[in-house]
Amino acid sequence: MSSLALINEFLGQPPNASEHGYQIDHILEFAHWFMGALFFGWSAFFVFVLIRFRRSRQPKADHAGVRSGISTHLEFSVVLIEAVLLIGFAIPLWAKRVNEFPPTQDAILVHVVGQQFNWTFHMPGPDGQFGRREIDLVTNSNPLGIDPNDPAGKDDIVVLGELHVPVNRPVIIELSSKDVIHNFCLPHMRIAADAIPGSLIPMWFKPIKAGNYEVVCGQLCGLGHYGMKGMVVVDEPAEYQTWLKERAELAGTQNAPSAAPAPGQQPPGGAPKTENPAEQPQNKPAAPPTSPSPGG
Amino acid sequence: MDASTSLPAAAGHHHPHTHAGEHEHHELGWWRKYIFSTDHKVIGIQYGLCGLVFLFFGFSLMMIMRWQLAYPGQALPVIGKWLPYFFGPNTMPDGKMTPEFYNSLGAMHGTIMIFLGVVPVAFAAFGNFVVPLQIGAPDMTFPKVNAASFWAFGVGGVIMLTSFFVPGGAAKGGWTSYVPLSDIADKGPGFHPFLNGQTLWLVGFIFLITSSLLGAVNFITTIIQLRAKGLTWMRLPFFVWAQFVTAFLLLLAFPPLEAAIVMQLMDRTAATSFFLPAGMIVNGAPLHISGGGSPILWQHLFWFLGHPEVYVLILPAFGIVAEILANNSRKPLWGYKSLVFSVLVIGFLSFIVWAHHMWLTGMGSTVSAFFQTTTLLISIPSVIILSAFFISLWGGSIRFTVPMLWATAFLPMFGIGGLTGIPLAFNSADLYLHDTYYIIAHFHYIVAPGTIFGLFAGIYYWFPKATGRTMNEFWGKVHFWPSLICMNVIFLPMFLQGMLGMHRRWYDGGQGWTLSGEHIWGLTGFQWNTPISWAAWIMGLAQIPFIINFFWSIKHGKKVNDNPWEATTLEWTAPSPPPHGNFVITPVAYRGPYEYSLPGREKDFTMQNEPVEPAERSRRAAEPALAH
Amino acid sequence: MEIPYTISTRPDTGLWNAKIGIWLFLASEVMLFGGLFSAYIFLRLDAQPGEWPHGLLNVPVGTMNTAILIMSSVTVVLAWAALKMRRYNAYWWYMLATIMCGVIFLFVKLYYEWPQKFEHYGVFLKPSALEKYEQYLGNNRRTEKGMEPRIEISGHLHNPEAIKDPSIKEYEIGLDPVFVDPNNPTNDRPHFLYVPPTDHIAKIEKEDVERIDSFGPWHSAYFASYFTITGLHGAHVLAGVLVFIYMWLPVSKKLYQRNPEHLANRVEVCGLFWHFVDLVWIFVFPLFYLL
Amino acid sequence: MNNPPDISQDPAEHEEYAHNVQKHVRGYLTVGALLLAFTGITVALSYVDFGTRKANIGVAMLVATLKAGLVAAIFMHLAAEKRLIYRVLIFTGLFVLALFWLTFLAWYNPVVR
Ligand code: HEA
Ligand code: HEA
Ligand code: CUA
Ligand SMILES: [Cu+2]
Repeated sequence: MSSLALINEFLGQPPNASEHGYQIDHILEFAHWFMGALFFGWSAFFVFVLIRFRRSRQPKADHAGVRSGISTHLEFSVVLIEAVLLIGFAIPLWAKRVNEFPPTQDAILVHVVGQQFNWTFHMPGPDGQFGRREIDLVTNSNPLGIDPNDPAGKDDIVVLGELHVPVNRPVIIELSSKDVIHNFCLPHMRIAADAIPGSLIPMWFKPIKAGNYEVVCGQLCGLGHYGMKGMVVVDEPAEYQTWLKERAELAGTQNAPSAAPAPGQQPPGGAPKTENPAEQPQNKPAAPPTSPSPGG
Repeated sequence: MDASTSLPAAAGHHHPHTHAGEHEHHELGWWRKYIFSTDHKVIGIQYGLCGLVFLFFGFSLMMIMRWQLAYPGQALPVIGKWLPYFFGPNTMPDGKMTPEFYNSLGAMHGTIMIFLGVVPVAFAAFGNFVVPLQIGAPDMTFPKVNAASFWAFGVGGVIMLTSFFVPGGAAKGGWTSYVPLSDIADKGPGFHPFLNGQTLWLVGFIFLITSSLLGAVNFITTIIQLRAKGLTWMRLPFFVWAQFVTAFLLLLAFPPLEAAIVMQLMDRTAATSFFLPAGMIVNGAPLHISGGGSPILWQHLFWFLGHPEVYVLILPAFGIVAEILANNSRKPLWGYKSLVFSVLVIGFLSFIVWAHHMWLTGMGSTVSAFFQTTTLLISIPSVIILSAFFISLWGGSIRFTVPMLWATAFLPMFGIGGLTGIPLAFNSADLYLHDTYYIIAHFHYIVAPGTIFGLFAGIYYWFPKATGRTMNEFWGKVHFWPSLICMNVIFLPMFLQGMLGMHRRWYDGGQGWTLSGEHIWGLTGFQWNTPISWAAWIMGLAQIPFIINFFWSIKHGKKVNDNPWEATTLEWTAPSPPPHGNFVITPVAYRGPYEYSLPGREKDFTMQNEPVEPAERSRRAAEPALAH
Repeated sequence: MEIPYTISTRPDTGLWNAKIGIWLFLASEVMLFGGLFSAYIFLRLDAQPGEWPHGLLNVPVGTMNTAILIMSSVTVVLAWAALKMRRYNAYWWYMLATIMCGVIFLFVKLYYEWPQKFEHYGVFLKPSALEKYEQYLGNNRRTEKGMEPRIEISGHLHNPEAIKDPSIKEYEIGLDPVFVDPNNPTNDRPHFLYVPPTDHIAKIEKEDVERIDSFGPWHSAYFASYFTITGLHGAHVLAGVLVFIYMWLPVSKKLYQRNPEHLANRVEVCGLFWHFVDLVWIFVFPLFYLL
Repeated sequence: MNNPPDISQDPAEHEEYAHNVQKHVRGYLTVGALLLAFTGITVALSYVDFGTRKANIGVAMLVATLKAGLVAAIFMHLAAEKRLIYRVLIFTGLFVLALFWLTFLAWYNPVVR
């Protein structure tokens, strides 16, 4: 399958490592073939015309020029190909990305929180329940502000910078941010989505090759943007279990060792505003009492 | 009333020689004639010169950035030591660029190139200078508004430049100024509510928007009201159509951004939270705000302008190229009607495609299906326009004058840029490409070797009309060939970098990333920065012949007659340079804009103001192909 | 050099220049306020329950200002009609009336409505403290009836120094009537007449407070849009008034004597602008004052 | 209601023309009165409970649109304007609606799991 992606490879696209990635590559590949055909077709015509109709060869122009309707056919075929790509591939593909999430019990569910300039990963631990997060509880050692009194949070795993997931299991990521907009981009997995403060954006993928994959921050987020690196390590299931156990032992203390320290890194702090956009105000993590704003 | 004559003509003493021209009694003073003029030609030239200087300035910023990208962390030789004196001590200590300064340069490069460079030159300068001449009008409908528009642009430009020199430096949030980043930018200790880069960016923008709105109103009214007798809509040169649609884009797309800018200004100065949700934690401390705002709202309003804006950048170039292609292939434009129809469709559709810049903001399948469809639809008229241009050349007698060289180069360059827009239109493919160098390459192919080449073509083409002299042809070619080669060496490799996964706005040029260490075509992704940067600097050198040629030819260029290109449209019936009021004889149009190589005629061009003779009429009736 | 069609109409379009110009300008204004209103819609849809205040503005004053703007719209067309009938004196008086209307509108806004806001405070309670102040909020009954909960208590702040001074542990609020009798159903809908805060003082512990803000733009998305939109609208009114003053001054008489039609055209153009400003207010008024 | 015709320089004709404008004046006054009445109605209706807040907003916007329509049609002479101006306004209207509608749609249709 991957060998079909000739132009993409030729242009340097790294090999795909996720289940759906082939489809992304294919649409990109088709688009490139299509563009290539148009480009070389027109270029050939263009070069021919420039040479054939240069003044020294053709001193007198023909007022009427081309009389056939050939360009209409050409334009029609462009429309047709674009329509096929759009209706046949692009729209269904996106629908699959955003409407058909795998069932939670089969998947690894991770909350990912961006901040200037690193990523924090929050996993629910063995009980499958995320602990409550409260903005007031954010400290250096509790970067997400997990409520220590919430039983669901006791076994939660919080890691900074590096996430491990097992190969061949879907991963569902729910993205948010503490400060500005970031973008969680995994080029090898052919997946990316914005991390926007105040909202929770889900995305999913299924890694099919073990390895270490860089997470790029794909949205300008300040001076350390260029170094806002994360790592997703795709493990064989056994290694993943070992990692999980290791992390689970640390859980409760929630001391997150930081992976590759990002340049200009800030002390960690804070939780995303709202876990669930539809939440009731009672649960709304609140800003602490403030001195009034100017004029107040 | 006419206050333009009733106001006292200012300051003769600035120009002692005005007395010499005693016989011309209502001669305006030098200031009124060249600086505070209301004459569309002077305003057009003012716009053009300012715009070119800004263009060069924006390019210079990028040349500094390209050093950092190719040699990250190394001191910039020679000028590096001096730049801190100019831009402030925290920009390039020891000649080494800081990340903040890199971000400032990037944001200001984008802003300056688009809003202070290309829009003023492509729309305002060419629109002002050429459109009234092409439609046979004595001036714009509202000359004073026209001058106001230029001065609003001037104020906006000065504010934007000033922002480099305030504490903290110029805006750092990208030309898109995404919130919350821009909303909270610079708000550290010592925050001055007005004198900071981002706020000045916003204030400057309000002036630029005002300028564009006034200009747009003026252009549209002029084209509607002041067309010469007989110059019906379907006899308008294609350039006029392109400007007409462009003016509508500016008129209707800018105001929502203005609204957004006012809101961001409120956020920054009046502590509102239009774009800030509750519960943000910045630098480890909670932000004291009311919350309740939405970061996505800014993006909607920004791109509601942002997308039409890109057509503002390209349509005037289409227009210029169309004129030059017809003139130099000595043939009518092929499919004039479908061209006109296509620009109108582009204009309409460009208002409903904006969210294709927001594919990854958590967009559901319905909305994204809608925007994918409209985005692909809008590529069709572009294909039609380009096809018509190509086909126009068939059967021509092509002369490769300097303007024609630029115009021919424009076609494939725009083609590459436009074609690489197609994968971006599919959000599943853009998923991979979003914010990579692929995007940078996509749009630079359109705006740099595309629009900028179009502008150069226009400058070489209409220079004789503005000055009565041509620019030197040899130096024009010396300008052209290196520029063409360098542009491609700069931007082609960026597609590779993008496909490798290298992202834009990377201060270190990708040095710190494993993925940019992959080899492609012999170099690693990161190493490709070096040839790109060298090409950019050589490209800078290649502009020197142009600058010299430009200024030298104003005084010393070869003198030519009023219609040196043997063109057909009305501007060539006016004297060069045209006097105040433009035409000696008020022109009347009797025919279409591109009557080149009419059969049975001695000359291979027939100007629009030449009446149709009875013999010709009967011949046209017999041969429907001529009827067009 | 003379620019054609400044006064007479171009035959094929049937219009003179400034008429097209002003309509194009108004089209851009439609987009400007369109942008602001779309932001309003977006923010309002996004608001959490209880976060979008209701009934805080002074309805009679708003109604009066609406009426004033409408009347000014009438006087300005009458001024134009008077010019068309070549009655300069009538024109002068109508113009004066228009200017006065605009000035009153601005005066009311700047010296009455806006300042009033800055003296009023809203205290947002922490979710956990809502129970504690149930006597002021009446949320039990509201939840039963399916209404949005209240999360804010508002009124006059009697100890403003408490904001700065950490040693003071509570805020003393002279309550707005709604909070004195929260369970009275007549208080569920905004009062028509402005009711000043009562002398019933509620003490609210700082512990329980999420934030306290006066009713300035920083108070909430609602007040942010209120101040921005009415501010921008006010700027338009001000611009209109200034232009009208110019056209009412003696210079206009000179122009009238030279070419009455030219003056009439100018008044028509500025009148169109003025009507548009009125038209915007027609939407602003119900959206912010009534709903 | 029609836009008064263009004025003529001929005094006799002008007499008749002035008379014409005079007729329009009565129309303007009526419309002014109507607008005031509608303002009252808007305020009154806002104290009537139409069930949901959405319904109340809908009703108020309906009345406001009516008022705006009157201002535009009569005071701004849109009832009898030239085709060109209609065209500009139709496109403007379409674009504002697109702005409203599409931003709303994007808000309404996010990715949810
Ligand atoms: C003038 C500028 C311009 C123009 C005309 C275009 C034209 C197009 N653009 Fe581009 N675009 C930008 C400037 C421009 N763009 C900019 C500045 C950005 C980035 C903004 C930022 O984030 O900072 C951007 C980003 C951008 C994105 C967002 C990417 C992302 O951020 O993830 C998308 C997505 O759909 C897109 C699509 C398109 C499409 C489909 C077209 C179509 O209209 C193109 C249609 C044209 C064709 C289809 C070519 C037809 C030609 C032929 C058929 C002839 C070929 C012949 C030869 C080659 C000889 N563009
Ligand atoms: C019209 C728009 C425009 C134009 C023309 C250009 C032109 C160029 N751009 Fe730029 N660019 C942008 C708009 C533009 N750019 C935008 C919007 C961004 C995104 C910013 C962001 O991230 O927010 C960007 C970003 C951008 C980047 C990415 C930076 C990053 O992501 O970190 C790079 C990198 O190389 C780059 C390079 C260049 C180069 C080498 C040119 C060259 O092609 C320049 C060539 C210029 C000339 C040839 C003009 C010379 C002028 C004269 C000769 C006139 C002189 C005459 C007189 C004085 C009389 N640009
Ligand atoms: Cu985070 Cu860029
Ligand atoms: Cu776009």
